[in-house]
Amino acid sequence: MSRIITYAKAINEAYFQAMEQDPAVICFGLGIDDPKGVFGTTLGLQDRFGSARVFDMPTAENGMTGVAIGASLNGIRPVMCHQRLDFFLLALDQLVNNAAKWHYMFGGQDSVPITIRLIIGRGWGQGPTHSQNLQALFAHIPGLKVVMPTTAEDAKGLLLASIFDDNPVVFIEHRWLHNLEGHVPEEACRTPLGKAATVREGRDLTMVSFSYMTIEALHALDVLEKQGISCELIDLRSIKPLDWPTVFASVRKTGRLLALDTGPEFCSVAAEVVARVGMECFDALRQAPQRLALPDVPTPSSPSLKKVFYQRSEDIVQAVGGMLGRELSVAELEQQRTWPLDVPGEWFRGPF
Amino acid sequence: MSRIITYAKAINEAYFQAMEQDPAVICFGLGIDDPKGVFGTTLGLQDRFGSARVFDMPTAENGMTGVAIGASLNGIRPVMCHQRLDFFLLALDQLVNNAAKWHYMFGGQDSVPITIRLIIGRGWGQGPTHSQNLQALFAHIPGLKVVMPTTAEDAKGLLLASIFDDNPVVFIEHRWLHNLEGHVPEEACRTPLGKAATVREGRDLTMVSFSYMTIEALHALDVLEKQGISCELIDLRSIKPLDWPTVFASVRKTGRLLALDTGPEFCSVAAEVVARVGMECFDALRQAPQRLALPDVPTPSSPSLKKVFYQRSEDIVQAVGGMLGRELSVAELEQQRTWPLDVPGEWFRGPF
Amino acid sequence: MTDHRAVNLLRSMKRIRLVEETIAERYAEWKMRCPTHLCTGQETVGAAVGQVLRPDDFALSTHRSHGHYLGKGGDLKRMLAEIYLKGTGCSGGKGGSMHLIDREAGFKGSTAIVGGTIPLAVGLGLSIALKGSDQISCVFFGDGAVEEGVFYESVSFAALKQLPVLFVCENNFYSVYTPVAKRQPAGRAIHALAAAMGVNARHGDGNDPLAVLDQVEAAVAEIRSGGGPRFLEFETYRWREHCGPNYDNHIGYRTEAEFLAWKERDPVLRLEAELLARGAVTGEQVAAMTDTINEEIAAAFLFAEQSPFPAPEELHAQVFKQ
Amino acid sequence: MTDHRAVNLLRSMKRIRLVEETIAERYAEWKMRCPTHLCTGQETVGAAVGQVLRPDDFALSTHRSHGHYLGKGGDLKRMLAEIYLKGTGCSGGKGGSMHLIDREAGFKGSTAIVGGTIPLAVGLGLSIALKGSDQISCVFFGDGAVEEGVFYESVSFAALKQLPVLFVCENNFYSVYTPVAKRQPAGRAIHALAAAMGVNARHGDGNDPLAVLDQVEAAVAEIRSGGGPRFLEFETYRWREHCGPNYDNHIGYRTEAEFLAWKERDPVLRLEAELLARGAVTGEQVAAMTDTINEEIAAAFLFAEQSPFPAPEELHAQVFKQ
Ligand SMILES: Cc1ncc(C[n+]2csc(CCOP(=O)(O)OP(=O)(O)O)c2C)c(N)n1
Ligand SMILES: Cc1ncc(C[n+]2csc(CCOP(=O)(O)OP(=O)(O)O)c2C)c(N)n1
Ligand SMILES: [Mg+2]
Ligand SMILES: [Mg+2]
Repeated sequence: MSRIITYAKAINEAYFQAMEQDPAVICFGLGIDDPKGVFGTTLGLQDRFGSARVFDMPTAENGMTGVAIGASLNGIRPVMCHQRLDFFLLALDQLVNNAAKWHYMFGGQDSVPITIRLIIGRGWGQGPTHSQNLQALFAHIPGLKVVMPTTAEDAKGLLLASIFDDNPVVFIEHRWLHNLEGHVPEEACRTPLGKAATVREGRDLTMVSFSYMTIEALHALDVLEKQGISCELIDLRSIKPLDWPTVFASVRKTGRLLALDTGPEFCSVAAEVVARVGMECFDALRQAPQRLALPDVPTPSSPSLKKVFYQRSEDIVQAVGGMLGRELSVAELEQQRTWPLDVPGEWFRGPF
Repeated sequence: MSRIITYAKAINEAYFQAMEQDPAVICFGLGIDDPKGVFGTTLGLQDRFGSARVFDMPTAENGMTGVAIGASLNGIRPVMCHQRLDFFLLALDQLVNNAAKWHYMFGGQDSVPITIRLIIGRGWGQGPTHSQNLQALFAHIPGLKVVMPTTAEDAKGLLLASIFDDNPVVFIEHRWLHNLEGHVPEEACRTPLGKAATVREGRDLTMVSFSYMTIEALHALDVLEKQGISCELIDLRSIKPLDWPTVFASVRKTGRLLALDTGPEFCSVAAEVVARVGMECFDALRQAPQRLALPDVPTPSSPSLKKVFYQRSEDIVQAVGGMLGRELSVAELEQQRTWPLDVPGEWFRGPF
Repeated sequence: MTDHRAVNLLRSMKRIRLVEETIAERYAEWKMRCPTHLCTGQETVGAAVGQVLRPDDFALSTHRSHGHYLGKGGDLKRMLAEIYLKGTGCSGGKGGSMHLIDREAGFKGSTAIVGGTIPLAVGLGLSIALKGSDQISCVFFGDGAVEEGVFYESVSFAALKQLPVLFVCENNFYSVYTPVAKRQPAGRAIHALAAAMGVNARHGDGNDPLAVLDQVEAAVAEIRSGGGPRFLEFETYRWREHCGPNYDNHIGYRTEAEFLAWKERDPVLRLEAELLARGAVTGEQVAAMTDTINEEIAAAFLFAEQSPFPAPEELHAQVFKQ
Repeated sequence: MTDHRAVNLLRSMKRIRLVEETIAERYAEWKMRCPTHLCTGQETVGAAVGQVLRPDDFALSTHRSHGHYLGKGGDLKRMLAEIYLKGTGCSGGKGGSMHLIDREAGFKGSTAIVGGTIPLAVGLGLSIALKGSDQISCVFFGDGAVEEGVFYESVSFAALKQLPVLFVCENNFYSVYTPVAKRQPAGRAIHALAAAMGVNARHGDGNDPLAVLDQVEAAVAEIRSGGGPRFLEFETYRWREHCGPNYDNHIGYRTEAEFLAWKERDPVLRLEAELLARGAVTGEQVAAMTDTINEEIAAAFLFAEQSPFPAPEELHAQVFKQ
């Protein structure tokens, strides 16, 4: 049975079901038991599972990541969350030097089944230290899995799969997805890590996307469709392991690639996608592959700068137009935007 | 006037000259004034410039990076060094959240002229936590410059340029280069950041390389040459900013690209090179671009595993052979190796 | 304590209070579109420290920095323009409320990563020692920041090198919605911990303005005369929600009663009453002071509102210093 | 203290000493091709703690972990095979000397990032609390590790949650070549700092084996009976170079005299003399003990040398647990 709930609620449900299924699952993070419950995603957990398994923590990201790792070495499955990805830069030592390589460097004995939820901020003037999109940092590290769900259903299924995966998983949510609604099964479904979703089938061009950019892509696709252009849209869901067979098969069919990314372009996930497609599908490519990612600058706070900083559906349409050598109209997309560009919708007010 | 000195000595000379030229230059790092002087690179500095400007530090990488940043906000030019890149993962918060964006996020007022020397380890069983090649992490961050000199001359010239650059520069040395000798000018020459060096000109294929991989490439080039294959070898020197015009011009000439990297392949610098070349030089490419980087696994310690882990000149020759559809001989390269694979030469014994 | 200094302190605290409250009032116009952490109730420390420090002393701060910035002499117009994310803002609109700077005032920057500026203050202290000047480097932070390892690393290094650093911890008992008891071992005082790390440390009532001023003066004098780093912890209380313009005592993480007890101890009213009582100011003078401040604030808001947003080309400018 | 326990301690210390010294002797064969940090001179703490802990108690360690691993009951053959980087090594040749593990012995791993395993021990402590067992989680680290912020974060959290963690600091006065005075504020004792963070902390002479054993027993009993975390600092001295098989007192970072003074205080000889003096062992028994250990060591080296290197396919195995 599925019903329509938000992405945030889907995450909340995954927590409940994971913690019910397995007493070894615990969760902690700043504000996890406070009245806001990490944008609603952790509400009710402490009431239901108690403060031994669900607890707030000191502002000590590196140490607490080590605590999660240590607990996991004795069969606990910690789920840690951070309200912004940016804060987790403090913990890269524990993540990279310990979690990512523990299983390997001790010859496959213990493993580190931890899940780290990170939330990417955007808009409302959050700027340089509250809206960094650094999934590529994690994806670059051997031994880490990186997951970035787009839909409410995938948020639930991938979180459950991440929690029960025996390896460290960095689970990245985009703040602008939390209020998105979708059909989500009631049961504790697990979506396998490492499988992309073909969101739309198409003939002319393959878009490889993930996280919030898939939403922008969907808007673009409608407008492109109306102008006679049929795009295939692949939502990666897992950044690592990445579902190359699905990507390659699509590019071999369409002959064109546009890789989308929410992060800065240099050494990005989109770079990896363009590179691997160039290496593996060269003969199938009818023209140069392209990418749309963030320019190589820190995130500015002012809306006037964010307007030119972020890539939106208009930019996607125009990039496709550029590739196909056609002038495409984006008027419809511009008309749809009845709210300011620095928020995902009218509901979004204030920093979080 | 130039004479032949080692890479380590060239770095030492750059320090001396920078500190003589500008009393605002200071340097600190673990072991900087100890009898080994960071592989000889910092020997004599404290005697000459005193312990206020040259000092050892507590094992507190994040805090001390913040100290460097703070000092730089008042006109000091700190040069920090770490005997292994791996240790600096503790400091990514200060580097990314502060240093990289300080100039930008405060509207271009103060800047952060710090230089961070990081040394990549390899061999002698150093393994998972002492030989990570993570230049792509730094290159991914907007606002950082990343430099990786290969020759003794460039080590000196780029270190001087980095120290006097007004921005944060991550200066990455490969431990296997420290004993390499080369002609180095006596004067305090500065090599501009962001300019690649065309180390060899060639017709058939462009190799884009940097740091220790350029040494492997040079060995490969000789053997390729003898088998009638002429490769152009570009040593990037600066990973960021990257000298795209030089790369593109070469690929447009040769029509083939092999990107080399010392780091793990996913979201690597080589990925960026392959991607950008694919995007910008598609029509000039005669075949699929390729890369040789590390497989996506942590660094193992055992020599039997390192043998298959690292890419050596033989692998480069074979990759070129694969691209050109030719069986090439690597016998000569194998014969040249009179010492074990886990050391750069007989001189290298023990951990460092 | 001369009356003159006390009256200046009152003016500075009032100014901070009125700025914060005006922001709170006008936030719902939705024109200040950035995360904004108000310091209403906590005006004392920023005002007192700012008054004791010289303009050429350095200060750094956190997400909750308006009071520190203004107290240190930061430009009000440019602060508000920054909160409006305008090109005339003190950070050119790139930073927002959480990233303020005023170089002329010695305010070297505030950032939004908890604990992130603490080592920078130590580095500025190092630069002072290297240059041999008699400046002081000061950093403000909250009770949450002392949980970060970098706090410990920073304090230790300042102690090791005896650097001219003033550490100022405003303990308002909460980190966002989390009370200190959930985050730090029972019975552990922050100033005692700092002392154990090797820095001379004291604490005081952060809502007693004249006492705070005395303590800051003493600490600054000691640092300035080469006594090494000092650590001051002041207990105080934030009135409004952690981030944003509202009151939030109803949502459950703290009680209305707790808030009211602290509101009773309003430091601005307290100082005003003390100065009135001892005749250091008259009621008219206070009213005139308020008027002048309100006029300044109105003008500053107008400036902020009327300023242009940064031009799109600014996106790519200032990534690197050329 | 029963003689039985003291004799066991002597055996464990002797075994550690002889292993380390045999490695030192044979290192120049260049077959142990990995960074190797010997603990000669520092045998006491690892042996004593290992003896007091139960096999199902957890221990974690650092780059200098041979003594901790062996003391805790780690397999000698597999340790040497690991140092030889063989497939039969305790980490399958993937780790080397700096990355040892023996799950059966409760030795959960040693790693080479200073301070890196301290929070893991706290996490294991948390897991014990969650599971409600009476195990203990112990972590060994040096005087350098307490400079990392993560040390502070870890100790604080253990204190906050009153976790069953034993922190063991071996203060050998040096971090590589750097004496503690260059790194930590003057007059600051590590155990006093730990106490200020909120953990019951004591210290002692790390070269007095029976006293160390007593202190460890007391601390472990307190933790086991629900008393929360304990911190023990022991002063001791490393005889050989920081990393590698040689002596290096001539290179200038410490004096030969200092070394000789500590060598005078050889903990193995001291315990042996004490036990002989009080008749707990005879000279013959000690000689037999030494012979047995030497035989074991010879066999273990043979095992290590004769074992095969890991097969190339192992490169891609174990990146992820399937
Ligand atoms: C490294 C990091 N972790 C978490 C946060 C989220 N955060 C923002 S403000 C804050 C509260 C900090 O509390 P405190 O230091 O006491 O300052 P106060 O807000 O009380 O002034 C937190 C946890 C952050 N900004 N940075
Ligand atoms: C984060 C980090 N920084 C620096 C190093 C380099 N390093 C290796 S061992 C060591 C000394 C640590 O001293 P201590 O903790 O006292 O241990 P000891 O060697 O004396 O046993 C250092 C600094 C490291 N391994 N990790
Ligand atoms: Mg607080
Ligand atoms: Mg030591």
